Order: sequence, then structure tokens, then C-alpha cells
Amino acid sequence: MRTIDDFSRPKEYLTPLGENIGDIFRDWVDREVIPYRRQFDEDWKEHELILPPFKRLLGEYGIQRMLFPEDLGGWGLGHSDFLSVAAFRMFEEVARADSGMAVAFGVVFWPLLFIAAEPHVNRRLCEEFAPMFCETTEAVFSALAMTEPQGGADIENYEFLKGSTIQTTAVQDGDEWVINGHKLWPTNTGGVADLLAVVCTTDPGSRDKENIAVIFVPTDAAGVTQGESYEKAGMAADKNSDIWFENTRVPLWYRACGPGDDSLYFGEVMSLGGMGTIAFTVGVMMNIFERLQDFVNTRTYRDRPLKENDAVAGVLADFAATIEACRIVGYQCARMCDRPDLYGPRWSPEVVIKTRAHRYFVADRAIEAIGKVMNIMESYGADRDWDVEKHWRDVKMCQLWMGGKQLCQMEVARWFYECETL
Amino acid sequence: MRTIDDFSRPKEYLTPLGENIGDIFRDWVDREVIPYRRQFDEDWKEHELILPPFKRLLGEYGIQRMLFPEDLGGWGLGHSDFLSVAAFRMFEEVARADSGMAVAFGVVFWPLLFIAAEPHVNRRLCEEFAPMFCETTEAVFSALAMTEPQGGADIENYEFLKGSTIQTTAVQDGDEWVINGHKLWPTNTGGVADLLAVVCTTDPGSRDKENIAVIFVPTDAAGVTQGESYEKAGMAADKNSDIWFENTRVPLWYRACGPGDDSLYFGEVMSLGGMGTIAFTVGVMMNIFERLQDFVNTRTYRDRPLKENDAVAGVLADFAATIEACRIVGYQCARMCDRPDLYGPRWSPEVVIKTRAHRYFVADRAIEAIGKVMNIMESYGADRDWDVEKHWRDVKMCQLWMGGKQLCQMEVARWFYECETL
Amino acid sequence: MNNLDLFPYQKNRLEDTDLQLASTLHDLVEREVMDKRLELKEDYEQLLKPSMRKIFVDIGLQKMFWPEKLGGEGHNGPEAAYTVVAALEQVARADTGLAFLAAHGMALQASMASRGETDGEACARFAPLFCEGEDAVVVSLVLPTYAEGEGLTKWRGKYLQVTAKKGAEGWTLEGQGVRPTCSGADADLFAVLCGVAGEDGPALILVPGDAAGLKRGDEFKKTGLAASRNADLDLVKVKVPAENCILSGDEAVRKLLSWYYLGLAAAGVGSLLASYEILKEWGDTRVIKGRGQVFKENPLTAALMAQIAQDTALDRLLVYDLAGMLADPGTFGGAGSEAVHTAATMIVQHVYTSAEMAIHHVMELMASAGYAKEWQLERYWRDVKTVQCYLGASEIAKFDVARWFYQCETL
Amino acid sequence: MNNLDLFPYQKNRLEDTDLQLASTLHDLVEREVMDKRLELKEDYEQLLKPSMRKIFVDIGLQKMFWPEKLGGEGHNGPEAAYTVVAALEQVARADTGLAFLAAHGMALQASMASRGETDGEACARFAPLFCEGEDAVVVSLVLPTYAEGEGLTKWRGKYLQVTAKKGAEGWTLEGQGVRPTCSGADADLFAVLCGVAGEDGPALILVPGDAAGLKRGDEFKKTGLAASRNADLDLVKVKVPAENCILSGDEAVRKLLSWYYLGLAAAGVGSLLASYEILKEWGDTRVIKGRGQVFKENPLTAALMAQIAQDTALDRLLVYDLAGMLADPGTFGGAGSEAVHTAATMIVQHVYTSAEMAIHHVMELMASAGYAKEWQLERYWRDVKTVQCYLGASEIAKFDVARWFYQCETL
Repeated sequence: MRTIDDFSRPKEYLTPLGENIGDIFRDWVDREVIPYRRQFDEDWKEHELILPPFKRLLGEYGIQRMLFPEDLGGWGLGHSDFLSVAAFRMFEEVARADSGMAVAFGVVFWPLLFIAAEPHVNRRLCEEFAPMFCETTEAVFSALAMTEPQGGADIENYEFLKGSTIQTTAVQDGDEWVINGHKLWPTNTGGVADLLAVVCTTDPGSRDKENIAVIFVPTDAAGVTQGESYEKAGMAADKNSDIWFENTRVPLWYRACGPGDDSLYFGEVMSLGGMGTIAFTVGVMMNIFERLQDFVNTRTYRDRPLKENDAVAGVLADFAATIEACRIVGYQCARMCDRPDLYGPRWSPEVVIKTRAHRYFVADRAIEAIGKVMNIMESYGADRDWDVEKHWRDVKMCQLWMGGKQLCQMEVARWFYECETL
Repeated sequence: MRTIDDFSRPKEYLTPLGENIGDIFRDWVDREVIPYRRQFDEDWKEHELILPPFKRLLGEYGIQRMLFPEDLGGWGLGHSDFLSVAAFRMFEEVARADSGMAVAFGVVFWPLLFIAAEPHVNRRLCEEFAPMFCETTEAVFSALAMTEPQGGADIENYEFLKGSTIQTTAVQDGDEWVINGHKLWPTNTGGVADLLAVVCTTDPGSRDKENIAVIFVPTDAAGVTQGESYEKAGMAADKNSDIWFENTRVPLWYRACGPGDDSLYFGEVMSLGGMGTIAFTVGVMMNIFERLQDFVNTRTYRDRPLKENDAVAGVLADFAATIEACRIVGYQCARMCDRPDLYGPRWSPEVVIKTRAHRYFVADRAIEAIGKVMNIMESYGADRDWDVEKHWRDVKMCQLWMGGKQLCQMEVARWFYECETL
Repeated sequence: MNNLDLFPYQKNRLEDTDLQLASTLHDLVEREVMDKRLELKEDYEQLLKPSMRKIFVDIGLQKMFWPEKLGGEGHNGPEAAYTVVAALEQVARADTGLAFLAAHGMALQASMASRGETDGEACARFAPLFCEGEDAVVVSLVLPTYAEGEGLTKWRGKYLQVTAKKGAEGWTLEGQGVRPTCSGADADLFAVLCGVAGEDGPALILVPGDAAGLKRGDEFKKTGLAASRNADLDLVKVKVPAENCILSGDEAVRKLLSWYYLGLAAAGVGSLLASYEILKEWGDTRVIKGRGQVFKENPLTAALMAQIAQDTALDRLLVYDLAGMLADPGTFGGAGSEAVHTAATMIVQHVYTSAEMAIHHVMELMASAGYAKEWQLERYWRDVKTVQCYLGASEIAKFDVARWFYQCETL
Repeated sequence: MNNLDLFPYQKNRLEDTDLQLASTLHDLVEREVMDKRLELKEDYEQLLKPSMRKIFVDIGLQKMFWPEKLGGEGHNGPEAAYTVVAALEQVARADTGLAFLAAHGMALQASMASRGETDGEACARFAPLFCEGEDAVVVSLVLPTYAEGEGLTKWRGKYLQVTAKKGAEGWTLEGQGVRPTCSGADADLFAVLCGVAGEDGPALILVPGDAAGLKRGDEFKKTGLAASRNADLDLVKVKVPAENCILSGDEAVRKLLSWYYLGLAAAGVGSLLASYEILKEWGDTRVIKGRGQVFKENPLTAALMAQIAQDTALDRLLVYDLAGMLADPGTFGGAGSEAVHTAATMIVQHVYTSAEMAIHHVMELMASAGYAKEWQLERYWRDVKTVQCYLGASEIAKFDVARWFYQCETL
């Protein structure tokens, strides 16, 4: 029988290490996640079922050490030239089981990119935070605090706004930053994360990118308060809450990359976030393909397996063709993030915008295709036990996080058509 | 200003020779095709305007020699490992001006694949036909005669039908084949082609692929009659007509690859045809992007360039995102045809079906996106002078040749879901 | 004027009583459901069940068709189609699932108690259940679907989940792992489309929820429709009296389905209207901070908001068109005709297909507020998709449409 | 029954005269257009112009609204909306372009000669042109579009292509590179929406095709609509009498556009019906050779054929709904109201968007026969897309819809 591995991807881009890790993930989700995922929706507040598999993956397998330099106990992927392609495969595998977990997993590494990714490694901060991730077998999460009240995706819209709308302030006081502000929605808040990267302004209202600061804040720092986690339509493994900073003090050198560079490398976070979103979406579709195979092989219409009906087969074909195309686009997107020598730096407007274009194109295709698959399964498409409905709910959120479709469209138009006033 | 070269493609797959040829094509279409293309629709019967640029490209530049071995006066691309990727770029460039010309151009090489492509080079037939293409500065065309009355895309549907519906017969008589039959729609008929490859059966009704024969027939052979070229909604440069064979005799060794291999390598024709169709579609979209840029920069709404209206910009962004995705898929598709070592032989069911999946996915996206662009341009979208309407008509035919969407869907379903009775 | 009046509909075809009913329901659901749901979420016992009682019993939707002599309201002429739409739009505005359940009951009423068809024993036997009780009566249907096993009777390609044998003392029903359209866990009455041993056409047989041999599985989790606590059923030698077979033959089944689809389509429109109201509030109040622009004034978001309103408006017109066809059997051929059944199939399928995409777009515009439960939008999104799934595969519904327009014979 | 009767529509709202007109036109176009077009293709002089004369003059579409005392038929009440739809559906079946032109004339008639508004000088002045001549009168509109240059007057964001000054002896019109909606090369009468010096609202001013200072460019090539030989215009100091200004102000413009969109929407439905007929013949006769299966019996092709029929059926219902709104000003507010204008905008946009995709699908099913001129399908495909472009960008039409449903003020 065909498997999800029959879907195409550019073999040229694969690496032995990346594939080995991917196989480990495959095995992990099959044993530790898929058997339990149907209860995850009700576990949204407690994470009693969701945390143990994460402990295994992040803590015991040590995946959370991935980005840090070897000499600090990490695996050194931060200075590899295949990080994104390897991450794409990892994200696919986790999302195959649960895309909420995939988001939570991806965000562990998101803030760490600022300090552990070549060519802008911040050695001092790596040394500071590596032990937190590398010297434990417990799962350690990070979070990236961007979104603010009323702001929505404004911060992700940094090319246009240049940070002018950031309300969270970082004021220098001696050799410390004093942070005040209110953030919404960061993945891995609601008590999950131990380390935060907070997008602040050192000069409210300024349109000078120099004043955008990304500052690391341990969640146990004084003045950090997290709210109740939000109840959502799905993606229970991705916990979100309000987070407040009240005169929270951290050392000056907790700033990620420094004036100018913080906003520059924010682009890297955007492009890898976009790449990851495609991987989540593809992983979801691949699992739906598996469940769908089961359904159309076992259910009959006119005494033949459902898949033998030409009209149903047309929907099945469209779904397979969509996976083919989206996966190819996703891997190319990842490759573009890995090879600045060929495609330009991953934080460049070109790469950032292209990942946005690829991402929203894929999301639109997936949502349409998954909706049709769910419908073909009739009432079983809406059953938790068939898993498709859960993926249908979750993938919609993948489309909308990090600033939804309209923001992507504006940025794409701005770059490809050189619009000046959008 | 952004150009069509700002759209992504996998740089890893490009070769210096392929890119150089592509640049030559770009220059050729800008000078010899684009200035005249608005009259092509009315030139559908005579080809008085369409032939001269072909003479330059095929005959004088010698592109028609491309596939033949160097020692026979060719360029030896038939044994390169980058033919498809190079062809993708060439097809893009021609289609940018006129996708009808791109189809006519591509079909010049289509039958020659049977005899000039590694690993199944038919040296004797190469020697036989190389002079026809390599020792002239006139344009020389070939055609591949597949479709038959009432058959529609049946022959392209060979995986299912195994040639059982082929009505054109090849009967051995001494050391000659005697061919009788009636074909419809081959590109480059209506008097254009000098050399035909004819899909015949040596045993009518047989489902044994051994009996599918691909036999070369010079159009000046006795008993070959071509009809008037059909009048179509567009694609004037792609001339099609009926063609009849009445006791047409050719030597036995004019059979392309022999029993079994003819049908085996027919898959190669299918996969490269699918790849080419994507390239035609992408080339069309890239030229529409150019024309659209001109329109939205010069037309105003509420005293601002049209592109500065957010709603219009949304459509512009969707169009750019569609080109991005389709082009990436197309280049990956071409790469899969070039590298059997990584992806399996390009005539394997897997590659054939995947190219079909990629092709119909891309066609659906393009038709939807182009329709919206045309609408954004209001009445000018329907003007010949803006070129978009011509591309809109032509690209629809690209979607439908070689067996339309439903056939693609059935084959994709058959392979990915192992349907047995479709 | 109320926002919903911005959406044109065939008001000139409605009776004043229809308009009054709609406005009564509009106010009732605001008060009883919409104002309470932020606190009560989708709680069945505290929110949905009490609301159902008010709508079905106090307002009287479950009594509407039954003849007055049997305690009903006797509003059972074809023109009642407009009443069904006017009412269920409003109910769905508050909760798609409540309207979904109501559509079941009203389709059954239309099948059993339409004017001129109220003299049968079944009508006399079942009217009291709906007209005399103080509780909402939940009706569930068992319709054809795919098969897993073999040997089931087919109807138009799908399988009848339950087989019925007629004996001297009535009907005996058998079925395993039967999937009802709603409320398998707590329906009061199942209207089961059965394959009848020895006959071609199917028969619709009523099975009381407390019938001996009817086993309900556990409620299963599903995407939406909290008001419908669904569970699979096993029917083991379930015996019901002869008169419980309330209809048989294709025409009668088509009549049931045409009314059922009318109600579901109205529920879809009501859900769209509610989504529009949520989006409108978002568009009026949200400011795109970087530009200080009110959300609805941004051309890109406004264009998509317009598309959503357009889909809603056109769907509403189409649902009233369907009501108009049911209301004029002389011109269109009646609910049981293939013509009207085909129209009902097309319209309900179209409404849910367009509603799915429209609510997807609302969610895109509201981003995280779209999927946060707090904003309520996500429940319509889940509910509408769930109804669409329960309606059956649209590819297969198209076969009915193809049979009508192209006279296909083997689909 | 005629295939087209398979598509439900609000027959019960039509007068017998409407039905007779439709059937007369049905037979006429079969005979005069459809039977001849294989030979005559889209020849303007030999096929389209003579057919136009028969439809406009002999059948009398160009006389319909004008009062009897002026030689017209006086069929100019709001209920004429149903007549417009019934007639233009049939005309478009034969040729979208002929219906497109007819829609122009009928919209102008509705604006000038609606019941109760026929006493004006303009009516008396222009009725004879339509009622007494023996030739078809081709009416073209000049509507707002994008600007290339600067300094033009805006109306709802787009630009009025012609500016008008009022003087003692009448109006003077100026405009360069003006793009009319149809027949720039040979229209008899241009109804030009002008920006009026010193006034906010636009005015619709009639310019005879032979007016001094009106220069017609060469006919340009376009995708479809062979019946409309279009060319750009220059207006250099074109002078017309004061009474040629037949309406001004937003409401009057909306009224014109509502009737115009009604006619265009009907033309879209007629084109869909014609495409359906072609596809039906294909589906009945074509055999999928490898399987000996009649095309329409293949589930995949049948499902897509059903989708096409469904889009056609629902579009038809919506167009008659629009006619119903125009026919009942008391309930819906009249053709000039924002409510009806918004509905007309939504419905005509929806019809052409869905028609484009539906005919794309027909072409996919017919493959090469779809784009071979011989099978005729491709002309509907080109014509419908061309009308859609001339209707204007749908993204911008959505701003009108957004203004109505969300009260946007700055779009």
C-alpha cells in the first residue's frame, strides 16, 4: 500500500542526519502521541497527556538541545546549512500526529534562533541559557512574545510598521533593562515556557528599527505574570495566555542581537515561522491521507470500495495532487532558508516575503482540500475517532497564527509590485 | 522594478548551458515574437507571421538539432542529465510570448525522444533522421500522432487501456510496415510537420503492450493525407488537423524502440509532456505578470496607482504567490524527469503520474488566477492589445491537451490509492 | 432597522404571522441563548436543553403542523414552508444545532401532518407526543450511508442501515452500528428509513426511543452541534406496530427530504447571518493599529467582508426560493416531485458549501479572535461544517442532480 | 418538455405574454442564429446584424417600454423586469453578445420610459428613434472606469470619462480615449455618464452617434462579443440639447444600473443554458471508448456535469429573484434604491463569476471539442468572460456591497 513517503520531495536537499532524526520522530509519534491524541482537546488546560510525550522528545531524547553549540551540550544545528530542511521533516512528523504539538515544539527553538543561529551567534547568551535546555531531561519550552492588545499581527507586519506600534517598553536603568507591557497569545505561555524572548521598543512610537529590541526574560523573573490559557477551537497542545511585564528587570546583555540586528534577524524568525507553518500543514495532510486511505478502502458504495467510485476518486486525486504540490513548495521554501549563498539571507525581505507567499498559498490549498475530504467521509468526517475533523480545526489555526492571510497578501504585493502605500 | 526573474526556482538544478540557451530564447522572443504576436490569431491558417521566427529559432539557431548526438550534427542533449530542466526554461521563455508556439516547439522534440534520449538511443534512426534536422537552416517540425476519432484521450490513458482502443494498424509485410488509420489533432499537422511518429497497434484490440508500436513516418510518404487545420479559440501557432494513413509503407526498422519498449518509453513522452505543460503555463503567467505590472502602475483608482488599492493588491499578491508555487513545482517536476537515479525512470508509472498530478494542479491554479487578473483589468483585460486575454484563451488549451483534467485525476487516484477498477 | 433586514428576502410572500414568529424568536434567542452563552458555553443541560424546550414547546415549533383537533396548530399547508424558513433562520442565529434538531421535527411533521393527509392512524397516534407533552421532543433520522459490511439493501447507491420485516403483529427492525443524523444518545423518536424485506422501495418507520431492543451507544465526540448528542445505535429485533410505518416509496421519501433540506438550508442561512453579525461588530470596532484605520474601511478586508455578506444574501434568497417551490405545488410539482427534490438538494448543498467558505473567511479576518471560543464565531464554523458532513458527500448528492438534468441511469 | 424547463424558475410570477415572448424568441433564435452559425460563424453583417434587427425590431424589444402614444408597446411597469429576463435568457442562448446589446437598450428604456415617467421631453424626443425606424437601434453606455491621466471627476472612486458643461444652448461634452461598454464603432446612441462642471452627482447625457465632434476610433480586437464592435471614442466639444440629459443624481444612476445588471445577468443565464445544451448533447452521444461507457454515465464526469447544471439552475433562480425585487418596489424599494442596486450588483457579479467557472468546466469535459470553434461552446466561454470584464473589477464592485452591509464610508 502507498504510504506518505510516496509523496515527492527534493531528494537533493535531504541529509542523513536530518532523515535519521525524522525517522526517530516518526517512531515517537506513532508510539507516544497518536494513541493518545484524541483526548488532547479536553486536555487543553492541564496538559496531563500532552506533557509526557514532550518530556520524552525534548528532554529525554534531548531534541531541545538541537540549536546550541556542541561545546555547550548542544547538537550544533545552529551552525549547520541544513537546519531548515531538517526542521521541515521534524515539523511534518510532529504535525502528522498533532499540529498543536508541532507549533509548541517549533516555538521552543524560535527565540533561540536569535542567539544560536549562524552567522549571528550570541555566545554569551548561549552560555547563559544552554544549561537550562541541555542539562535536564525535563521538557523545557520557550516562547516569543510579540502580539499586543489591539495590535493583532501588527508586529509581524514590521516591514511596514517598523516597530512603531510596539507598546511594550524596555528602558535602560544602569546595567539592566526595565520591561513593562502586556502581550497576548504567545505559544507556550499559560505557564508552559521557562524562557521568553520579548519584542520591546526602547523608544515608543519610533519608526527607527534600531529601537526594536528582542530581550530574553526567564519566566520566573520578578514582575512576569501569565494569565489563564485561552480556550480555542482546537490546537490544545499550543497553550496561549496573556502575559504582563511589570518593572521586570533583566541584564542589558539579555538583549538578543543589539540595535538594528534585533529587527534585522526578526526576519529570520518570520521566514522560519512561515516555513514551519507549511511543514505543519503538510504533516497534517499526510496523516489525513493515511486516515482517508483507511476509510475509502473499508467503506463501500454500490458494493465497491468507496475509492473505486470515479467521482470520489476525483476528490482523492485532488487531495494527493495538493499534497504533492504543497510538500514540494515547502521543501523548496526550507531550502531557501538554508542556503543564503544561493537565495540570499533568510532574514532578507525577499526570503521573508517569499516564505509568506508560499505559506499562504499552501494554507489556502490545504483548507480547501481537507474540507472536501471531510465531506466525502460524511458524518464520519466530523467524528473525533477518525482524526480528520481535529486536523481540520487545527490546520485553520496554522493558517492564522503569525498574522493571517491578509497580512501575507499585503507584504507579497508590496515586494513583488513595489507598492509604496499599502 | 521587479522582473519575472525575481520568481523563485531551485537554483541547485540550473546548468550554465541551460541558462545560456534560456537567455538566447528570451532575446529571441523579445525581438522576433512579442512584437508580432497580436496578429497570430488571424494567422492560424497561413502561418505567414508564425513561421519566420520559427525558422530563426529552429533552423538558423539550430535548436532543432538539440537532441541528436554531436557526431550526427546535434547538440547531444539527448544524453545529458539536465535536458528537462533546460527544456523547462526554454518552454517558459517561448510561452511567455505565445504558448501555442511553445507547444509547436516542444512537439518538434517529442517524437525524437523515442530515438535520441538515453538510455534508449536508436542509433540507426538517429542517423536516418538527423540530417533532416541538422543539415538545414529551415525550420523542421515533427508531430506525434496519438488521438483517434471517438478516442479522445484514450491513448494517453495507456496505463488503463494498454493500447486496446488503438484503431490505427501496422501490419508487417516483408521488411515493411503497412499503416492504415485515421488520427486527429496532432500538433504540427495541417501541413507543418515533415516527420511523424504514429502510435499504432500491431494487433487491434489487444491489451498486450507489446503490440503498441510507435512508428516513424515521413509526411511525404505515399498514402499520408493531412486535412485542413482546425479553427480553435486560440493557440493559432499550434496547427492541428486530421491525418489519414492509407497503406502507408515504411521500413520495419522505422519502429521507434521495438515491442514492449515503445509502450514503455511512451511514458517518457507523457511525463515530459506534462512537465512541458507546466512550463507553458508558468511562462504565460510570467508574461501576464509583466503586462499586469504595466497596467496597475499606470492606471489609477482614487488618484493612486491601482496597485496601491489594498483589495486590488490582494489579487496581485495571489497572482504572484501562484506563480511562485507553480514555478517551484514545475522545476521539481522537471528535475524528477532528469534524475532517474534519485526519482526513478521518467517513464515509470510513478513519475508519469506525478507529472500529471503536478500538471493539473498547476493548470487549475493558473486558470483561476489568470481569470481574476483579467477581471481586475476590466474591459482592457479583454483587449487583444493587453495580451492577457490571449494568454487566458491559450492557457486553457494547455490544460486540456494530452488528455484533460479528468484523465489526470483518474491516473493520480489509481496510483496513490491503488484503485483497481477506475 | 435590524442588521438582518439588510439581507433581502421574499418578504412579500410571508404572512404577518410568519414575520411575528420570526421576531418573537429573534428576541427569545437573544435573551435565552446569545446573552447566556459566554458564561454557559455550549452546556447541554443548562443552556441548550432549556432553550430547546422554549423554542419547541413554548413557541410551539413542534406543534405547528399537527391538526388542531389533535392539539396542534394546524399550520400545515404548503405555505408553511415560508414559516419553517423564517423560524429556523432565527433559531440557527442563536445555535445551529438547535435549528438542526428543529429541522428534523418539522420535516417529520410535514411528512405526517400536511394538510389533507392528517387522517391516518399514525398522525392520531403521534400527534399527542408533540402536542401534549411539556418537553421538547427530539426527532432523529436514520438515512442511507456507506456500508462497511455486505448484504444491506441499497437505495440510490447508498445503503439502508436498518432492515424491516413485516409480520402479523407489526414490524421487526434489525440494524448494527446504525449512525443516526442526530441525538442518538437522547432522541425521543427515530424515523428510520428501512429496507423492507421483499420490497424495492424503502419505508420510513418510527421507532420510539424507549423501544425494546434499541441499544444506544455512548455519545461520541464530534466537530460541532453540541445540541445533538449523537451515538450509534443497534437495533435487535425491535418491534413496532404496523402503523409506525408512516411512508414508503420514493416519492414520500423525497417529500420528507425536501422539507428536511429546507430546514437545514434555513439553519445554514441563520448561521451565516449570525457570523455576519459577529464580523460586523469586529469590523466596526477593531482598529488596524499601525494605520489607525477602522477594520471595515480597509479595502482588502472590506472586499472580503463584502464577499461574505454576498454569499449570505444570495443563500438567503435561494432558501426562500426553495420555500416558494414547496409553497406552490401547482407550479413546481410538490415536495415529493423529483423537480423539487432536486432543487432542494442543490440549494442545501450550495448553502453549506458556500457557508463553509464564508465562515472560513470570517475566521481569517478575525484571526485569533476567530478561533478563540470567547468570540463565539468558531462554534458556527464547527457547527456548519458538521451539518455539511451529516448532509452526506456532496459528490454523491450530485448524482441526484445529474439524474435529473442529464437522465443518467447507472450512477 | 424542453430541456430548459428542467431548470426551475419563478414561472408563477410571469404573465402569459412573457411566456409567449420567450417561446417565440426561443424558436426564432434556433432558426435565425443557431441553425446558421456553423456556416456563418460570428459574421456581423450576415448573421448578427440581421438577427439583431429581427429581435429588436420585428419582435420589438426596442419598443417595449415606450408609451403606446409614442409608438411603443407601453409595457413599462415594474413587472416588465420579468419580461426582460424571460426575453434575454432566450436571446443569449443564441448569442451572448446580442443579449448584451439588448440589455443596453432595455436599461435605457427603463430609465426613460418607465410607467409614470413618460411625459418628459426626452421621452417624446427619443421614442421615435426606437419605435419608428426599421433598423435595430444600438445603444452604448459610457460608464466610470480607471483613469490614466489626472483631473477627471470621480464617482465612487472610479472616473467619469466625459465631462459636461451646461450652457445656454445646451450641453458641451469633452472626453479623450473614452471606452464605451459596447459598439463604439457603430452604436446609434451613446448614453454617457458625465461629470458635470460645478456639480457633485453625475448626469446621463444622450449623444447621437452622428453628433459633431464625436470621433470613433478603429474597432479593436477583443476576447468575445462579436455583436459588439467596440472602439474608443474622443468627444471634442460635442454639443447636445439640454433635454438630452435624461437623468442625474445617484438614485437615477442606480436605477439605470439595476436594470442594466438585470439584463446582463439574464444574458449570463442564457449563455449558461446554451452551454448546458451543448454539454448535454456531448454527454448523451460521446462514448468513453475504452470502457464503452456513455460519457454522462461516468460518475466523475457526471458529478462535474451536475455541478454545472446546479450553478446554472441557482443563477437562474437568483436572476428571477432580482426581477422580483424590481417588480415590487413597494416591498424592496425600487430600482433606484441602494437596497435593490446592491442586490443587482451582487447577483450580476455572482452570475458571471459562477458562469466563468461553469463554462470552464464544460470545456474541460469536452476537451478539444470545447475549444474547437465547430462545437460552438468556446464562443459562450469567450463572450461570458468578456461581459464579466466589461462589468468592471469585481473587487471594486464589492466596495458597493460593503458600503451597504457594513456602512463603510471611505472605500
